[in-house]
Amino acid sequence: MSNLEALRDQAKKLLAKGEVRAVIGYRKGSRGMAAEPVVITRPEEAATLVWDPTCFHNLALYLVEDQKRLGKEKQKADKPIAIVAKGCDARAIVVLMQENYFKREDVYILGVSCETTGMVDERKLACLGFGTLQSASFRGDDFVFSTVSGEKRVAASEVLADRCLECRAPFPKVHDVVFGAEKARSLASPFAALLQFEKSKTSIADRWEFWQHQFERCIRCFACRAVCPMCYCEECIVDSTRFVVAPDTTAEEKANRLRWIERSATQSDNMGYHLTRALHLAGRCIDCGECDRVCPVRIPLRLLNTRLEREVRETFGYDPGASVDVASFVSSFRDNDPGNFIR
Amino acid sequence: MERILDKGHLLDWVATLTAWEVFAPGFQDGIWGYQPVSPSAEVRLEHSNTVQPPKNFTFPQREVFFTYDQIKGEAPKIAPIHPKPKQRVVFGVRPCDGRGLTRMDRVFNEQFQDSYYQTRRAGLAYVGLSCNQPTGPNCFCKSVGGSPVSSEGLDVLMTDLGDRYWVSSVTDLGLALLEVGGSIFSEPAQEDQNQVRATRIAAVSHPQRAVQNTAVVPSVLKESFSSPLWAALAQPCIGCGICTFLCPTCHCFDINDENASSSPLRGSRVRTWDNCQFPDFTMHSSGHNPRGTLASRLRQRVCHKFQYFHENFGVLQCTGCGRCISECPVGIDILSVVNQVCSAQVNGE
Amino acid sequence: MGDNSIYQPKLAEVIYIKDEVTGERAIKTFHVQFLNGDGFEHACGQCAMISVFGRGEAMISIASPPLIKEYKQFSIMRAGRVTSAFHELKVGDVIGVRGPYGNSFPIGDWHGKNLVFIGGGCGLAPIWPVIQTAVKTQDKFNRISVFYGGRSARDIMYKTELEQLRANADIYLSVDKSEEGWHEYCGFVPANIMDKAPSAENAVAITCGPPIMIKFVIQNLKKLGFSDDRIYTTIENKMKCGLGKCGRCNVGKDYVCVSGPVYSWDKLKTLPEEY
Amino acid sequence: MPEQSPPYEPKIVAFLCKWCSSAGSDLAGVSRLQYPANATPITVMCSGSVSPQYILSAFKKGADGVLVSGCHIGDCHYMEGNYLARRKIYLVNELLQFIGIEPQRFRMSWVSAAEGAKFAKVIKDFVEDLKPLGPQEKLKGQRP
Repeated sequence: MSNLEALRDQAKKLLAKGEVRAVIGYRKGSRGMAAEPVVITRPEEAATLVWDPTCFHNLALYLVEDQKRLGKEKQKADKPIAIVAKGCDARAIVVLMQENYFKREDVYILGVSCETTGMVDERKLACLGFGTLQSASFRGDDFVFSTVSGEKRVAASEVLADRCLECRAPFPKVHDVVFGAEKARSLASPFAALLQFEKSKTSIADRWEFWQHQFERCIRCFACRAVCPMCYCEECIVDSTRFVVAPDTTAEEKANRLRWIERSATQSDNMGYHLTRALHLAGRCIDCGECDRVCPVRIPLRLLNTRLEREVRETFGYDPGASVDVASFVSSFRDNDPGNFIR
Repeated sequence: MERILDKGHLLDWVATLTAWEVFAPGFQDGIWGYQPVSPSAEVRLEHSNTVQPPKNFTFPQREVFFTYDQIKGEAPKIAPIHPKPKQRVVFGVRPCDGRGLTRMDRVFNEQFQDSYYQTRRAGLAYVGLSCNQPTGPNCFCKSVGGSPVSSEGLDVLMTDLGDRYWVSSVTDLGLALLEVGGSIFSEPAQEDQNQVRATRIAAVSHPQRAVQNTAVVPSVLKESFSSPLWAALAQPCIGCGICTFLCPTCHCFDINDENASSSPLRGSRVRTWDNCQFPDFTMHSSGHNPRGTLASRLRQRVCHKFQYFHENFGVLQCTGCGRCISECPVGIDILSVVNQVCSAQVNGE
Repeated sequence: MGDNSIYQPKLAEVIYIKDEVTGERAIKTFHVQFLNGDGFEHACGQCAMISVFGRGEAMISIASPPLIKEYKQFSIMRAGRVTSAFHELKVGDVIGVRGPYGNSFPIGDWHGKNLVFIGGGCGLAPIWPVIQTAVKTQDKFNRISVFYGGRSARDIMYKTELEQLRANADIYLSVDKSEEGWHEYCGFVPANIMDKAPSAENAVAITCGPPIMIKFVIQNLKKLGFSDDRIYTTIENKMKCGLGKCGRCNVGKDYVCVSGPVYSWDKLKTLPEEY
Repeated sequence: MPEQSPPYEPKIVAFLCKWCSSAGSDLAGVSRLQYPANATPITVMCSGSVSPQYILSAFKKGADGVLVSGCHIGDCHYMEGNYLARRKIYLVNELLQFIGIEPQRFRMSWVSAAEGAKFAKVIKDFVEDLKPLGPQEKLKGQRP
């Protein structure tokens, strides 16, 4: 079991000794049981940190924000920033380092192991009808929820998020210090949700009908992009109507910027956005599943990403987020990459 | 007019509304949303609340204003496009969303009347359903001037009495809907009267989360423009559009020309939803941005709801539906933001 | 019904184009004439939403005085997608115009007073109709002075018109840095004001230009004794509707497209600084 | 016989690398090879420079089929551009099929500057495969 007190102590020590600028972690939110991301800078704030089954957020996102802010203010950090990282968050940090977004010494990784469980899926949990929930905690292979009518103990596998059920590496391999053990687990097979989808939609027509309906529903809130640590582009292709303007952007550039995708949430434009995003994430997506979790209209975005992840792993033998030392997927190749589809 | 409707007769009533397109909450794709009701469909009003408010009925995500068609060297031909008037009834609208409609009316139906909104609004009837219990943990309608039994913005208000609904008309349009139903309804008995009274009292007495000292919030926020708390509270914000796109009263939009062909020039001028949380929302073409930080954009959203709208229209814009709280990916909680900023200001922190 | 839509522009033909400034910060002046007997009257300081079909709309202040009924004048700096499209137009092209939007300068209140105009860069255009109106009805006003500066001599717009104005008004031009052939003031506009020190006695100051210039101009005007209610300026924020609905131009509760763009400093200073 | 509307001719957008495939198409032209005129060529510097969004954009603007063609493996003017293209385009192909786009609508080929005849055949085959499918409506933008 990851020891919360040990995590808090470590965070406190790092801040008190001035070894890090800040600690990115989780604290209890104000809206019921869910935790929320927090950045603390004072040692006494370490006591507010939490680690429970509602720490869904991929905090690597805030490392990106931090780098962007430093860049904008033309500053260089003199100390690393510490971050609480689950297995998936740590993989995201590895991809960012692979892409030279920051260096290993810029970040101090407070790893936390999900051990045999992971994060709760609030929608699955809602089906159990516990009503308003005050808090959630780990207990071995189970979760315990405190409700108005007392504690409820549930086998984690019943309410785990799909991404956690299918997780290969619930342990942050790259870390400075880690809380909790690397434990063997017997959970659903990798790509279980994808395989089930493929079994149910075998024909081109079935699949088109499904995805057409999904893309029609998108309201273009861009939460999937906003929550993704890999979507760090200063200017996304969907912003081509209103892009980032720097002092040296000329009127010429502004006038002639291509408009790839309109702002209207039409099926065609939505599809252009989601497909491009999926391809931009190929070999980079570490399946934290955050885009899927936050989508307010529940578009199963994870299916798109895991479909490409499976190709990346099985066809190209590439393991996203596994190592800083290998080149990123799209900037490398193998002589024996498949070419039989080419005429 | 007050009537009693057996739950088993709800669809019979719907069937009599032949002059209207009927919508009701349905569970599809893992969420509750408003769906067209087909004669064979089952209408389920036991939903908590829909993920998206019924805003789309009056203010769709995309509205085409006109098309243009221009052969090079000639004057463009402009063809105005306007929605066809439609008679629509939406069942199961919660009181917070009914009040949301009245807030949209203030924006689109008063100074500079928006004919697109008006046309869609004119043929629209809301058959509301009062909330016997808060629909979610983040409801706070009572502290922003609403109530779980409010009929504001609704044409008919229904209250669930177990095996039947208490149905009362609110507007003339609502009365017409009841009259169409005719004998499907029955006269309320004294017992029904007693029960609806008791149900509504119980509904209103359920505890909710709350905005503190609502009456002074607009004036306190006005003093809090430079509060350092805005930056602290906006820290986890990821700048997505969930809070505003799911809001029953957010109405910001963008207008763009969408070209289908460049030669001859053909396309349409289109209004789409826009969002004060996107960084480029207020960015000038020079790059200057009056609201360039997450903090300033959070402040804009909160102050628009709780201060600016109140200063302009005398009512709060927020109706307490709680969607922005429940669906925020990182737990930004408008209630907590308002309460923290205001209490810090009042206590001189 | 769509014809009555508040978003429907009227068609207007470009009848005159002049290059005011060339280069990076190019400014062109356009005269446009409504087609089909359409049109609208406007007051000094009001704006119009003008569009090149296929490229989009931009809010531009109407630079011609209300006295001129035959056409509307717009002076546009090339800055982005839409303004660049305007710079590509030729005489005879047809654009869309809707408006007029916003409030206007309270010229009627200024009768009998000295008027001090202070402009910088393309900020001369919004106050130009006031200057024109004041000069054409000069008997109603006392002394008229115009301070105007550009980054360099080639950034000075309305050159010819300013020269013609010298007969009726005091014109004080400036460029930011000294350059060959420039015989007037060298330095920023706020400094030029302190240099010439126009009297605040019975005077109203009207200023428009880059935000940083406005800030220092107002500081200096106050030093010269101008009271807050005698200083007028215009602000611009990004706009899409012009009707107080689209939600982006607000400064506090004020939608600049409806309550602005003209503000007296005593009003503006009460609003949050979001412009 | 009743008058018939002209037979359906699919529109193809072909992204051709400047060094090989574009030269190959020129060769097909100057060699007076007969092949269908359905392809709109867009010359790019390298097949590796074809971003997936170009492909999606072509479909969105109404292309019935999209072809990406570059130098043979080992012949890239920039040494490894086509290696990078190969894995990238492979994924585009997989993703398009995954969401339900007919596999016949998207194609990649290697055509060298000397292979005018091969270029003609690639286009001819593509047109033949596209014809039975009819116009591509799935990814096309519908306006207004």
